[in-house]
Amino acid sequence: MSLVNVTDLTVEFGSLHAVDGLTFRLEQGAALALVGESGSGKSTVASALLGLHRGTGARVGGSIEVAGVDVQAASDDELRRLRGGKAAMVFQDPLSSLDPYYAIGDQIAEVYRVHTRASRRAARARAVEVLDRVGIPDAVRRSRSRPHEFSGGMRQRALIAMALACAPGLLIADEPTTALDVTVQAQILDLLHTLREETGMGLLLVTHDVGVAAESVDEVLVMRHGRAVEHGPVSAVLGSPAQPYTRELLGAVPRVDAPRGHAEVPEKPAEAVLEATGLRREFGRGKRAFTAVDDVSLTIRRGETLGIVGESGSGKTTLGRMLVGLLEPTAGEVRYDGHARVGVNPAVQMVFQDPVSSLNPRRSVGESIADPLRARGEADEGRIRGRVRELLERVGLEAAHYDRYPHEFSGGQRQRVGIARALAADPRVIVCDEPVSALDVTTQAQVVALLGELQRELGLALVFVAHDLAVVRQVSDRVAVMRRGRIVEEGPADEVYDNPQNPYTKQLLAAVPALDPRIAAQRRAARRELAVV
Amino acid sequence: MRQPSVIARRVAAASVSLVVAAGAAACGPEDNDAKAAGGDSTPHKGGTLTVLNSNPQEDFDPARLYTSGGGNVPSLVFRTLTTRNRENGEAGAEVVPDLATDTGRPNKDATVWTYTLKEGLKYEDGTKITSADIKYGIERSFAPELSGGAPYLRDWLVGAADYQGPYKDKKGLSAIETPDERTIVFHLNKPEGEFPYLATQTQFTPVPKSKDTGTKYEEHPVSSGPYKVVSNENDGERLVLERNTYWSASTDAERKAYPDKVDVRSGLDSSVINQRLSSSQGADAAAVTTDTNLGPAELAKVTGDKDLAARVGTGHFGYTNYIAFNPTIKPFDNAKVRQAISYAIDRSSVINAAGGSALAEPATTFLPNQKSFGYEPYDLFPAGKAGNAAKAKELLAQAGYKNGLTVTLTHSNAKDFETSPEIATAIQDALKKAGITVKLQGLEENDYSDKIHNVKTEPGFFLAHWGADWPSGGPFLAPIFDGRQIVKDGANFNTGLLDDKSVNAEIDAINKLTDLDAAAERWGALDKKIGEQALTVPLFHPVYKRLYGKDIKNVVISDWTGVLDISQVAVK
Amino acid sequence: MSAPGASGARQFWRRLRTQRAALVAAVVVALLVLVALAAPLLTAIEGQDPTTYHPSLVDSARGGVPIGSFGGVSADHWLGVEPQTGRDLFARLVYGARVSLGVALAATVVQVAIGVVVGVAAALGSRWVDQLLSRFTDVIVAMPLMIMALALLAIVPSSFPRPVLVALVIGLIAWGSIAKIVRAQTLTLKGLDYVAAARLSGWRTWRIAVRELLPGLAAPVITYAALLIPQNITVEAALSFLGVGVKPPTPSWGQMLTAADVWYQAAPQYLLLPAGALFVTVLALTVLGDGVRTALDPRAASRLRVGTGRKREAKA
Amino acid sequence: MSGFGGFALRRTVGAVVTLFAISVIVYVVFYVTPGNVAQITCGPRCSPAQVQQVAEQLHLNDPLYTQYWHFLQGLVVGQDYSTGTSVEHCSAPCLGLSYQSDQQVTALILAKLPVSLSLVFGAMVLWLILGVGTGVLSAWRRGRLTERLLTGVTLAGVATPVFVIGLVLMIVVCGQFQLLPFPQYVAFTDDPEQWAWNLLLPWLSLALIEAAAFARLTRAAMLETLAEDHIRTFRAYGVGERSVIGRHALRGALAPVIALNANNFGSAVGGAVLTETLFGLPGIGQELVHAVNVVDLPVVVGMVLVIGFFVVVANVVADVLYAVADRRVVLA
Repeated sequence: MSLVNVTDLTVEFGSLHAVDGLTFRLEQGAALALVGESGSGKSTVASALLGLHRGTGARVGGSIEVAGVDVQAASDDELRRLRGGKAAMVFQDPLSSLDPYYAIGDQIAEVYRVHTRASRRAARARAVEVLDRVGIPDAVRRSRSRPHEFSGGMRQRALIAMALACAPGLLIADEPTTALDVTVQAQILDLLHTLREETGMGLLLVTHDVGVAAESVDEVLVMRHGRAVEHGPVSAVLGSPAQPYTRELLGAVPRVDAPRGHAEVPEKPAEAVLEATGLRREFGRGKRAFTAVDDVSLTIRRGETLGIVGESGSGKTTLGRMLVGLLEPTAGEVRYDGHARVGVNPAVQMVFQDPVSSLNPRRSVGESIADPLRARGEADEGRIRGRVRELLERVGLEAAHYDRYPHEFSGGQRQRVGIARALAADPRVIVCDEPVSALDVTTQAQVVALLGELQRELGLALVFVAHDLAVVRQVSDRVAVMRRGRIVEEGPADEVYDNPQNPYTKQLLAAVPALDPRIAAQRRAARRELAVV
Repeated sequence: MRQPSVIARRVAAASVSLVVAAGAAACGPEDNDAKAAGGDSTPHKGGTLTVLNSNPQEDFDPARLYTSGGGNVPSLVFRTLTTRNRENGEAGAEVVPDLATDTGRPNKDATVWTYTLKEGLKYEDGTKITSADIKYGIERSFAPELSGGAPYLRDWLVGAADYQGPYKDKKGLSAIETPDERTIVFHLNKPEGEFPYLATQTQFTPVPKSKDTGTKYEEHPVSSGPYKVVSNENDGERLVLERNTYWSASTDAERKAYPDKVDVRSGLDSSVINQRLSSSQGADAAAVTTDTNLGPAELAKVTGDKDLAARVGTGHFGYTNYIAFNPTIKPFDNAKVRQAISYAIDRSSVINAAGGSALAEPATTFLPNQKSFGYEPYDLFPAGKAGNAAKAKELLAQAGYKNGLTVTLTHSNAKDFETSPEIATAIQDALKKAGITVKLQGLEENDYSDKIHNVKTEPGFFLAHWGADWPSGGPFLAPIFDGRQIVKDGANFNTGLLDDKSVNAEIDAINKLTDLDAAAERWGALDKKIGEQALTVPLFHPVYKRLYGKDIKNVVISDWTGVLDISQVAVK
Repeated sequence: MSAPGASGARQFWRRLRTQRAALVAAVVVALLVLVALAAPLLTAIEGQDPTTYHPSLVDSARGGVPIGSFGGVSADHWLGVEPQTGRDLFARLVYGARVSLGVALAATVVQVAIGVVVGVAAALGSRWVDQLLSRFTDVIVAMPLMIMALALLAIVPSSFPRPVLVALVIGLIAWGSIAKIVRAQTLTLKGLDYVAAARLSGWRTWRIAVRELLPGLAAPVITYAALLIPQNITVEAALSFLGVGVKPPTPSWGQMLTAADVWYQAAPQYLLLPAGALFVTVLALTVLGDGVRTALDPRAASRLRVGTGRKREAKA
Repeated sequence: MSGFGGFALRRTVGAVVTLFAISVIVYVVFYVTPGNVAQITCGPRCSPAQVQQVAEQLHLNDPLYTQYWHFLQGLVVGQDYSTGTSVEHCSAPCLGLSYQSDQQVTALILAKLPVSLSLVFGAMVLWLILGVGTGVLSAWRRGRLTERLLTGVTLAGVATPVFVIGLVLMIVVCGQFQLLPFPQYVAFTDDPEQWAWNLLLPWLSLALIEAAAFARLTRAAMLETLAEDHIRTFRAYGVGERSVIGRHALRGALAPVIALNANNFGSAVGGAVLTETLFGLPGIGQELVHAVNVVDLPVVVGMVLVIGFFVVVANVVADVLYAVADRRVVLA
């Protein structure tokens, strides 16, 4: 009997077909990844396996059998026994997925008692046991902590511990590492791997990241628009994809090990447009004060791209905001064109991470793009509209989009609007703060390509701030690696990536998931060594 | 299971009192007029009388009290040289001896008054009451710390105008002599035939100098009356009085003092008081109120219920509500305008606004309609029931206001049905028919009182009222119409700013009379004479109706106070 | 992604229309406003006015209780007459609607105006400005509303139009909570990237406040204001109860209630009419306010901050 | 807990500043309120000379800043005053003497405060039970008839002025059916049972008014929590709906309820004027209205300060409880 047997599954929300005729199986102890971009229906499948759509108004068709339970026909009680007992789920965002008000140990114990009727004391003991099992140090004490007292990685471990509590046969992991830093992601993937080896449970991994899938599973099912595109062993699908979409998907994935395509080394360094010396920024006062950026000096030259890479909390966003003048440094200065500068300067623009919050939802995109023009004193309505139309077309949108509102655009389109707005100020430098991290890989590739084009065309200097090492390598001439507010290593991109000097840089690079399962296994071994060292 | 038991207890109590009610209805006080206290069942000593009041007895110092005849609750504790006769109706408007052996012996021109104290008078601690204590009590009422009393002592006693009381001025008042322990002599500036009335006020209460604690004295004033204060919580909010064992009925013909204990609870909403008195459950069966009248709404309910109607005490207090004119302000300088307004008044509307015919009687005279005031009926500008708009228009036309007139009527915003918006709007509505457009100017109480009693800010046309300090024409007419009582730099009550030599002379002449009946007659005549000037439009005299609990006996309501006399009631 | 505003207006109506209770409430409110506006017309149809006394219609001997059944209901007086005065109750009720609704609405406008100005200024100003304004807001919140209203209403000369004064006083005293809400919301909006983008465009602070922040404040402010209106109606009634509200002969529901509460037993309809009117109005306005809130969805603002991919805490 | 120490210090300073500002505002506002204080105190028939003496006695002729300075002095070092026969000391913090009754304002407040606190505390318990209970029920039964009924009932509470609810309750319960005595305040220390029975109706009236806000807040906060990810987690782990609602969703609503409660408690101490007036409870609110009417400035200032104190303290308590209820919040 298969662990999971899904036949002709359809899930409809109103008129939307989220999943459309999907069929797959998962054998006991096997691991399958559902891979797809946003909107492909992969998470919906995961929820459907536990019958979570019951009572929500969604229509579920086809048959679902999980651990011997017919999910469609099961009674509420049977379903409750299945959930967490026979199949457990790990969610994407570990902070919001745990109750902020209760101790983690208590939450695990509660789940355990629902399924076992164990005593309170026994349940607590079990909670400590599983927390220990997933590598929480000092599990007895830490089990009394609340979620916010844990780091992101620890929280994800705790969620996995909750999943393990009742020793289920199936673990469903829905984007389990998406919210995590790359080094933590590697640890969690390693943990899942070890657990699977030891307990022999099946794993259904839902992810948008092909690399993560390559690291973790035996089989891959690529989804798009609710349908299966390609299904097969991981090495086959990723190594020699049969379907065009799969190929497109793989092609769009930036490679950390591939040098930048058009790397052309200028003969002599161009003049510096933006210089930062001894930048320092503190937040808070008194006991809670902490230094986000500490003594950072940088030079950005005309026409070049400086990549700034670092994990969350490394201070890279703060640095980016100081460069454009949105934040005043506590110490040090930013010089533009050789002159010390205070406050914002339209010549230094920014493209923001979140395409949703960076556009005013109540103003048409044309108006937003026109802002720098109007602020500059341009009053001729015709000229403004003309210039905005031109910019819209330049970033790959239509001139007629002027009067549309942000919610009418997709994420990638909105990011293009953001770029057009930055361009409207005729900038010489654009600081891009995680410009593509919220986008699907295929969109990501397009936006990266657009930025490259614009740079060449307009001679812009770009500062590309990102956590994704591969993307940064793809776009950067030079790279600075940040950790705890300081730059630990800086140099030409290829040098830093191919021959890292700093141990932290090495650790980062080792943590990047590889697309080839064999390399992934080697890396895993390498990580163990690094960890030992 | 606490709740049911308590509720059960309440229900039981309620049914018990229903039986009592039935008994009371059979032989209760049937007549709510003058001789209400029937000989139905003789009152007995004992029990606890509950008093439900809205205003706390914040002032309980005899120096600070300003209540006609010493008030109700205070008169249980304070005895004075003279006091009011505790009888129903007209007889109750007489002054009788209290601590003194008589109502005072004047010299020939009534400028010196001599009193002798009864024998065997004692305070609650058994010490003797002396004439020096009465002198001291009067002296301390001059202290600015203890202000609040009536102005007469300061005006009448020789050399008292600038006296600041015994705390600052150790020499004392030379106008009062105490030749021996039982004799006290008062020397006055001018003849005052009504001095016996003044001697009823609480300033004439003996205060033992050794027990005086200044402003703190009111927390526990030393009793000379039948009850003493055993507890005084929150500045008079809850008072418990018990028998003063040193008081002797043989020296006090006025106070009956039937109950053993008096429990005064105040700070209650007036509608709650009336509701409690009508329900009359538990301790409320032996309850009265000394400050809450029945309002129109409650009256509407009470008159429909025979049992309740039998428990209403009705009384008349010398009091007039009127419209005042300031003749220095146009157009009220024109007597024709004032007369026109007098003609146009719709007294039935006004009376309805004041609570209806049961709570207000139409007034066409300034003096209250009681004999002791010297009431002489007159209606100089007959307006009929609903106002004589035609006559008013005619007068206005003569005065040069053919096309009508717009005036501003000032009133207070107090919810008192006297100078309140209800009355003002009734007048506004009535004058409309006579072509007079009235704009209303409602002032907050303090502001109102400040403005109308200040000659500089006094409006031209406003609502006012006047009550008797004692049931006689003197204190009713003199402050309002005596030209020498116009106060330029303080509280002025002569709002018509009348300074008429013949009026002033007549007031002086009447004050010389020590025959109070003869004086009354001349006050009545003077009232009519002043009325011709149309400086006021009398509107109505209020009627007081108050509920009392079903166990209350011996209800006495005099014309002096118009309300039930707490010293007479019995609860057994 | 849904957002109110220029493009959101249609969505707002669409979402409001789906709530049946809110629609009914909206109709009731519209009717009440209509009645208030048409008060002179309605009373003219009835042939009465709110101030004329009818002494003959009340029983003077019984405290002035209306003669006839149901408080003197007749063809001339549709809802009977007022005890003591005999004034027409229908006329007083419909004219009272003008005062009650008008005062509540005007007070709300004042509250919102002050609250928005203070809240935005505190959120955008320097640390000191924020400290000062926030502290001042605390002071306002900590002051007993009724007491200050009593004092303020006593200070102002009575020549000042009373309904305007009452509205002003309520507005001037009770803006603390809306200022707090606006400040918090402005701080949230201020952290959003589109405000940063506007700064990078070179706009000055005040223009950013007007163009970028105020529209974002509309949803929470409208929501809160919708709930303030019924509250203010009750406050006006309470002030009348304490004797400092709108002055006679201007009728207001609060004042009618105050005069009527003792008549509960003798002339129940006198109390029930204004109480019922007040009840219906507050109920309708509250339900409508809830509907507006649901339609505007206050959580839209917080959802703006949630990206679709990696979440990171903004430290700036 | 040095973090808490810093918090306490900051909030104390903030509270003092706030109360100081309140006292200044009240002083100024009542100073310009019409009404001749000396005349009111002295009595309507007092002569100008007498009024002048009384004004001297009460220091009413001093300029405003001098009067205010005396007030501050009294607060810090106390003040001496004469009863006529002796000199008494009003020890710090002395809020002065009532113009009208010559009582120490502090004593007056101490006498009235238990009444107001009794009223508000009891009402608070009731409004929490009624409000939160209703909120939980309507969040649980959302969209069904139960919820609509409950919503209607709580809205009825909001929509009816307290003086109408209170009066009708009193007439029906005490008058018509005589289930309870007409409320009159009995001190808790005298007779706890009578205390409770007498306060039951005032409690109920006040609670009915306040409960609606809590019901709405609880319901909204619970629905919001129910939409959160962690609720999905527990559902995905087979935890029953009862536990999801009663344990996890309710917990999420706790913090806002605490905040609202502290806020309302503070303002209700002085804000229950109508309830106190109606039921004749000799509390702060009733006394304050009386003092306002007779322009008894020391009493007004003292009482407003006490009310302000409760509001400020309640807000601090709310913040602390909020932080306790939601450990993620940092006290600042």
